[in-house]
Amino acid sequence: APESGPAEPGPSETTQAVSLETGFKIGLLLPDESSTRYETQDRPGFEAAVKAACPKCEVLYANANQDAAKQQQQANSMLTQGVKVLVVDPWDGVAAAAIVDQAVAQKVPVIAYDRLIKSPQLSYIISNNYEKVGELQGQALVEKLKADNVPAGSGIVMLNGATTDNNAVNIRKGALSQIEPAGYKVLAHIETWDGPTAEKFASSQIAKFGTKIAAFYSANDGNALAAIAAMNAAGMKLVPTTGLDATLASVQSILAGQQYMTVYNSFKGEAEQAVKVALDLAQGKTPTSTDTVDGIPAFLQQPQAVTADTVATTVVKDGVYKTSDICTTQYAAACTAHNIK
Amino acid sequence: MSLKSPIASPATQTLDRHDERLQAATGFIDELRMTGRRIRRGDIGSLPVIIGLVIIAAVFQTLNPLFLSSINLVNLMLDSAAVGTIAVGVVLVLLLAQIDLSIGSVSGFAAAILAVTFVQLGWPLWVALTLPLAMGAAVGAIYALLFLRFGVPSFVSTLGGLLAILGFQLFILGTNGSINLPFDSFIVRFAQKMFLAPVTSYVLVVVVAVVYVGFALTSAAKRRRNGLSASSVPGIWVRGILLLVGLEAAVWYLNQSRGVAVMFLFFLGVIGVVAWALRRTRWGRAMFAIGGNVEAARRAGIRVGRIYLTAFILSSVLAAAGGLMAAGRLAAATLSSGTGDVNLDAIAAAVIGGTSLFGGRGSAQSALLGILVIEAIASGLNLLNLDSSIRFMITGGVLVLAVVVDSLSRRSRAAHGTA
Amino acid sequence: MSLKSPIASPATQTLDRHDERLQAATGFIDELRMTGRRIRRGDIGSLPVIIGLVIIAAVFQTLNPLFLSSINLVNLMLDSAAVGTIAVGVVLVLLLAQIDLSIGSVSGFAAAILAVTFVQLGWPLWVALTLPLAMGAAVGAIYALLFLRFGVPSFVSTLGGLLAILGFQLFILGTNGSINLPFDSFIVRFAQKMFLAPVTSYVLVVVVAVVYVGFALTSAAKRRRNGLSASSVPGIWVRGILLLVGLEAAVWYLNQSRGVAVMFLFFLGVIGVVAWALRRTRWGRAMFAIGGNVEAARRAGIRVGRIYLTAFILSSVLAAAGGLMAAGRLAAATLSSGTGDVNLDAIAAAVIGGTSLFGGRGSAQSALLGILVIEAIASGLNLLNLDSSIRFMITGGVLVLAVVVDSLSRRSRAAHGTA
Amino acid sequence: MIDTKPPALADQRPLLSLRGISKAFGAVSALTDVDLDVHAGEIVALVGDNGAGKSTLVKILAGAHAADAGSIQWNGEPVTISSPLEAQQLGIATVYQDLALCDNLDVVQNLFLGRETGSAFAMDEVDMEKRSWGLLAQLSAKIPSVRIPVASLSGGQRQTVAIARSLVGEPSVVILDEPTAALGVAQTAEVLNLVERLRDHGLGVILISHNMANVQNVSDRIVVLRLGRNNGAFRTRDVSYEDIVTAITGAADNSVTKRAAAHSTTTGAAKEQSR
Amino acid sequence: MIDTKPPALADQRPLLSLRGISKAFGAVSALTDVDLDVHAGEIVALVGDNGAGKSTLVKILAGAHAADAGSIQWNGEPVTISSPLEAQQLGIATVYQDLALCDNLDVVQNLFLGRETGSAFAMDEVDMEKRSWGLLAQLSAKIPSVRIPVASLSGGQRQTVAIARSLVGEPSVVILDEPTAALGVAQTAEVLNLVERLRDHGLGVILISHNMANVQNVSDRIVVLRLGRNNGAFRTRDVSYEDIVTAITGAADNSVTKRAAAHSTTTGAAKEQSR
Ligand SMILES: Nc1ncnc2c1ncn2[C@@H]1O[C@H](COP(=O)(O)OP(=O)(O)OP(=O)(O)O)[C@@H](O)[C@H]1O
Ligand SMILES: Nc1ncnc2c1ncn2[C@@H]1O[C@H](COP(=O)(O)OP(=O)(O)OP(=O)(O)O)[C@@H](O)[C@H]1O
Ligand SMILES: [Mg+2]
Ligand SMILES: [Mg+2]
Repeated sequence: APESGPAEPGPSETTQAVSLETGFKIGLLLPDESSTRYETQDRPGFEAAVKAACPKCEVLYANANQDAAKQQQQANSMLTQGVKVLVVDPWDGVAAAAIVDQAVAQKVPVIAYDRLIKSPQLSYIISNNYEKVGELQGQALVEKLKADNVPAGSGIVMLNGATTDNNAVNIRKGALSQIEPAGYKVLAHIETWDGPTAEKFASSQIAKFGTKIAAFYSANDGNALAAIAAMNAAGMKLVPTTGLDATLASVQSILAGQQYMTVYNSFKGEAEQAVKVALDLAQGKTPTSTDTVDGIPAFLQQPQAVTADTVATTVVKDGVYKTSDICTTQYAAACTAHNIK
Repeated sequence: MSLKSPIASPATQTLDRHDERLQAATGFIDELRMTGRRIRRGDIGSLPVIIGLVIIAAVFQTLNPLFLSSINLVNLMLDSAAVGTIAVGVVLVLLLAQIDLSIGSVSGFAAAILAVTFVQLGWPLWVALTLPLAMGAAVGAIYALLFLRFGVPSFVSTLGGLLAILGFQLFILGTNGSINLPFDSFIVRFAQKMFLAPVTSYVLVVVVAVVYVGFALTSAAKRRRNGLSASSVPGIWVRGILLLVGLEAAVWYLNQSRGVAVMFLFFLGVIGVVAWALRRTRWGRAMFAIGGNVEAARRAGIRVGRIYLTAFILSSVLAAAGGLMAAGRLAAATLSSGTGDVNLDAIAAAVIGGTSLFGGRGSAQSALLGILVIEAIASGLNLLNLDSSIRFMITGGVLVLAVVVDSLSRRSRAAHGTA
Repeated sequence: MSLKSPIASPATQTLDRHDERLQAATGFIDELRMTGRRIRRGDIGSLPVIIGLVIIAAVFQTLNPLFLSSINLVNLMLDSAAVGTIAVGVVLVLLLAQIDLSIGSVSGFAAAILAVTFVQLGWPLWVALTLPLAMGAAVGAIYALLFLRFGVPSFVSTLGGLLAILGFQLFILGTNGSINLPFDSFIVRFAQKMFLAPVTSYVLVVVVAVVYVGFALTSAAKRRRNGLSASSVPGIWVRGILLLVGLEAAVWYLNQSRGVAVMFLFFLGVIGVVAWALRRTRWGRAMFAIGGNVEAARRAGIRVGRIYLTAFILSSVLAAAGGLMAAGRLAAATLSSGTGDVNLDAIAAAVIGGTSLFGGRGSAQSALLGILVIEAIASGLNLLNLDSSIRFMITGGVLVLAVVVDSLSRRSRAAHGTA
Repeated sequence: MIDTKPPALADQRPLLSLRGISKAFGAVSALTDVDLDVHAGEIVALVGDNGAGKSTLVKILAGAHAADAGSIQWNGEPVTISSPLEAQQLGIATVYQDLALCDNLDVVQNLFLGRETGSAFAMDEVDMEKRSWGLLAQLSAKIPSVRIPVASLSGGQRQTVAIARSLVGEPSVVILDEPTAALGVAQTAEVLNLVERLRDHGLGVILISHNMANVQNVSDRIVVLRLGRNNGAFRTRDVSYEDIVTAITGAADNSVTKRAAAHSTTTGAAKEQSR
Repeated sequence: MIDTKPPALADQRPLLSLRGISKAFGAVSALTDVDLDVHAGEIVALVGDNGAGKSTLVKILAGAHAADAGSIQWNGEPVTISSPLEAQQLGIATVYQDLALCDNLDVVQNLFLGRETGSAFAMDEVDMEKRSWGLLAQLSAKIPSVRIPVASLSGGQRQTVAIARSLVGEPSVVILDEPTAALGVAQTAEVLNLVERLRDHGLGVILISHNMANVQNVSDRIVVLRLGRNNGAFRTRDVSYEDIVTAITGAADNSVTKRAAAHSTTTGAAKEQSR
């Protein structure tokens, strides 16, 4: 475990309380741009929830564009502007400990949002367990292969996320924990978030292994699209492909029977929970929690697998996408087939 | 005291071969001998990069026999086309001793425009394909304007462009993120599924060889008519036949798999057109002149501003074209289109192929050679199952080695005084 | 026919002011007048970038009054130090018309070595800090070797380095991913918590001003003794007092918040040493000579190889130092340390500050000015609440605008023939 | 100052006429209030010490620099020459002292730069190469191959290429800035022949040279610059070597006369020629 | 070929002696089997047509090029000169035809490049600036400021700087490759004075020039190159202008003699001087 500075008093006890009536500033720090969810789901959801609960409050927002140092600067900038609470989705959960350290020094409580920050000084955790995501993907893939009677010992090609991304490391850990015990062999693997790189790699593996490939394990939707493009280009019959983020393109692809599954978090629920906790902490209240992680109160998010059959009950039901967005002319038939109206 | 020159002038036949200090070939056998001598001296044009390529291929082939399989070569060609096309544009700006750092962003933005207009707005494909190219032209024009009117170095203006255009890409893809291109749309088929029919490909090669021989014979005849030395006629025929046989063999091998990809032919076509433009048109002459000595070019009455303008525009237009090809290959436009290694790969391809960063030296072909080196390394490593840390190390090392071969021979050329 | 020269030679006093075509200042008032004329002509050194900086500051200040708050300025200075230090190294290779694309990877690898040796292996801090610097020196030496022995252009060798060193970084961090540095370790305190005591800072400023005046007076006296023109004594005193008052005011303002960061002073120290080395040592003279005309430098008997070697080594060592500072600031070494915008930011800082990509023109100070422009834009945008897409667009636009100011004035200088 | 036009030209309007040209580079005033006339069919020698401003004046005429003040008349019409292209279009061909060649281009490419023959989309390389050999032969150049980059030519070969360039167009004024500085004896003779041929074809020629023998040998008039100002203008046949040197150096007692005096006892071999 | 050493030196060992030097650039043989001797206290003029290989020979001596074949002896000892630094350390100072100045450095910086005064960590700028003015005054240079980049100097000013550079060290052989090509009359006279002073101090001087008047005026011996080969060597006082030109051009009937014949009727003004 990382060492930390001299034990400082718990932040929530010393925060100067402010009130919802007068309003105050809340900092929201999100990690990157390449996943669409942050700017299209989390941030609007967060801002809407604040608006509803505290109309006079102001949300300061910044996106770190995959750069831990930049995220730190953004956090400093928000502390300069006098935020009363920081909600941080860290690009790097280890490096973000410095953000917590600096915020706590200025008596601003910090909530880890979506990803864990490895700091005992955290006030609250609203987590999306990325190992769990990997497990979900692996599990769905294993079940699908078993259902299709693909013999154990057949191969899976893994398109993991970039090694420079800590989350990718965790996702991969979770996925392997499912795939390996099930007896499916990992034929080859690459670590990248770059579409064209993943596509070239997939093409190479198709050239190398051909029909020995029983499935593509892909860590996110971008890599899944790349794998599908490679299979299409090679004229290969599409094999099951996993994903993450439930992007619109992938949801459509799933409905069209190309991608097999993706993983989805209820961003809205996560954002609303974060706002609730943030407002409490800023006012000096101690929010109640159901769980704890490393002794810190936590609200644990449950990621869900999305397949063609569950599109209607997940992303559509939660209002992530409008039916009209998904069911463009090209996908209209698929929508009706899967009961999406 | 010796007043009579001790040197007797040999009988001379052509205008350009009369200097007695010059060793020159006068027939086919002589040509062969001179070529041999040139190679031993290391004065061998782009051969060294090709040697580097051959070494890379040999090593990867021994590590995994699939490397030179026709199916993998077809993949390699398809993989090269998009970034290779962008690299051709890079060659143009490098020739002027400028740089374009925004090629990646422009290619990504082009893909985004294509996807948004074609898929989301349902505009006709030709509009959706033309619009990004027009965007590229506008971007290039802005760089040229900033450079010519305000003297902003292209490093800075295109760095600004890199960021700003990425902003536009995020902005128009904003609400949805990635957008799929339909598999049956022309652009996706072009990038994934279109191959020449075997017969067509064989005929095409014959046409190429015939055109080469015809062209070489005509110009040799014209040179002779004008009292200049020229390649020997048998030499031309031998080269033509070698070309024919070599290309037919290559095409036959590719036809064992899916065949000759139309997108790769398109890339070759771009190279051909740009190579002609650089070597045979006034515009190309002006490009080299400016790259060599911009003040001399200006004093020679060249409209320097226009040349910069065209080069920047072409660079961005080719970047946009490459972006469209990449989008077709991926069948999608995403938030990260163009943000990965596109910039570095395209610039590196031009440089590895032998185009100078300091202007005035380079060729359209360098984009082809360079991108083949880069993609061959990537493809070879893809066939080996490596950890990404090892993969990075090997890629870096091999890249440098490929260029060491080239540099060593260039060095020997310099020692012989013909650098 | 007029044979008598119509021109009367004026009485001259100093060796360097005897040419009648030269307009030159001879006293303090005269100096002021000449300065005014120079500014009107646009012949004003690095002033334009400073003007760009002032404009940026003014705009952001009106948009958000916190921008110029002392607390934000302190942050700005801390943010600039790490990449700024790397940019100083970039200036050195750019002066030789070379480039270093691997500064990001070297900085990331340095951070990884520090974290692994210090935290995981528990080695003493001084070892953990020295090792990365030694690694940087070794990397730089390899580039120099590749360039000097094999003629591999630094663009290619450092591109290979970028990839290979990233591979090493991933490899040694591999199993655990990111590693935290203890908050109470020296390097983290240095980067986050060490500030000069107010008294110390005021005294330091006085020392700086006294040294400046002393130095200027001595060298003016020496010039006069040798029959050369020199700045007027009152002029030196006025400048010294302005320097003192200005710096004291700045320090006082910073002391309203946390004060003068030791890491920023370290950065300034690096700039000071490098600036001295470039302008006052034989080594620096050789650097400029090689950047201007490497063949002329070689013919002048300069050991060109050694200079390349030192420049590449220093560049990589400074990159490693910057990586250590960044690790301290972040209190962690991560898989993505050095992979973000470090490369582009550091090179852009040098270029924006006025260092040429073509060698022979630049200064250590350009790293400071350039990084301040970049970080000021980033900091100003952080204070506005913007979408990423908009943020990218504005960053790109402002970057170009900041340089337009500089370029416009340089252009006017060129029109007056002093470019 | 007396009227120094050749009598035959006295009534004729000058082809090119400069009045009051000034130019400063930073703190250095390179030209101050300089006048110059060139008539058709006349060779004007422009002489002066190093740094007198000759090349600067030439560059202003050629459109490579802009003057700070002063006016230019072409055939009596006021013109502005704001780029080398405009100068070329007026009919001014210039051989620059620094040659202004593109080192990466070969001899043929440099000779025809900006004036390539053939169509814009397919230059006629064969034609250009053939004509290059013709041009170079005129100047009796010793260049082994016209297909090597000019970077690898000797100093004199490069200068020959630069001079040959000026013959490619159809100029009415040719400006030669120290054209024979690096040339061998034979090539120098050919260039002087060329200059005379140009005059005989009715062109105006401005010749800059430090070789007074050559100047006196070919020029009709001599204009002297000193420290950026006009310092005398002479009809060539009226003026002695000593007078010119005095106008150039600004004193009758100068290094040249001193050296001549010191050597007056040495062998007369050196006096034998002046070509 | 007769022995052309000055009688006083006939028994003396040459300071520098080249034998059988050959050098090819690609397909062009620039030098073939060239010999050259220089004695202390002697001025050897190296002459030849453009492209004859003079500068190439100089660059080989100066360590800037490597010879393909041949040997060099220094004071009778065989040496290899593989870099300019080695040539400098032997005591060879060279003024290159292309000047080899760093355009971005100012005059002082160029003059003392590689030989800065003061300590390595704190150069003595004041001393160098003062000495620069002294060096330039010796050559009667007209340079307004020594603190401007040499890029902005006139052609002759640049050449003066290059020549002044060679005076900074303590050489025993000075090689001057067309040092007076761009110089004004006064500066040329000063350089010729300088060359004679160097000889009088016992240095060996190799002077390349196309100006036969100057060559005959100062040199002790004349060595002719033609098309990369030795084509004669003469004692200066024994040889006429016409003989040298014939050796250079390879024919008694050449452009120079033709031009001289054509002009034999013109005014004698041009004949009046030859300095
Ligand atoms: N681009 C420039 N920038 C600054 N000063 C310049 C520039 N060009 C010329 N000068 C200055 O102007 C003066 C005149 O230079 P110019 O080249 O016209 O002389 P010149 O008469 O041609 O001399 P030379 O006989 O040596 O060629 C010189 O003092 C020179 O330093
Ligand atoms: N670097 C080089 N590459 C190729 N050829 C070269 C190179 N340097 C010189 N040459 C060739 O060698 C020959 C001799 O050149 P060199 O410069 O020695 O002549 P030179 O006698 O100095 O002539 P000049 O009087 O014109 O200065 C020329 O034909 C030239 O083209
Ligand atoms: Mg001049
Ligand atoms: Mg020469």
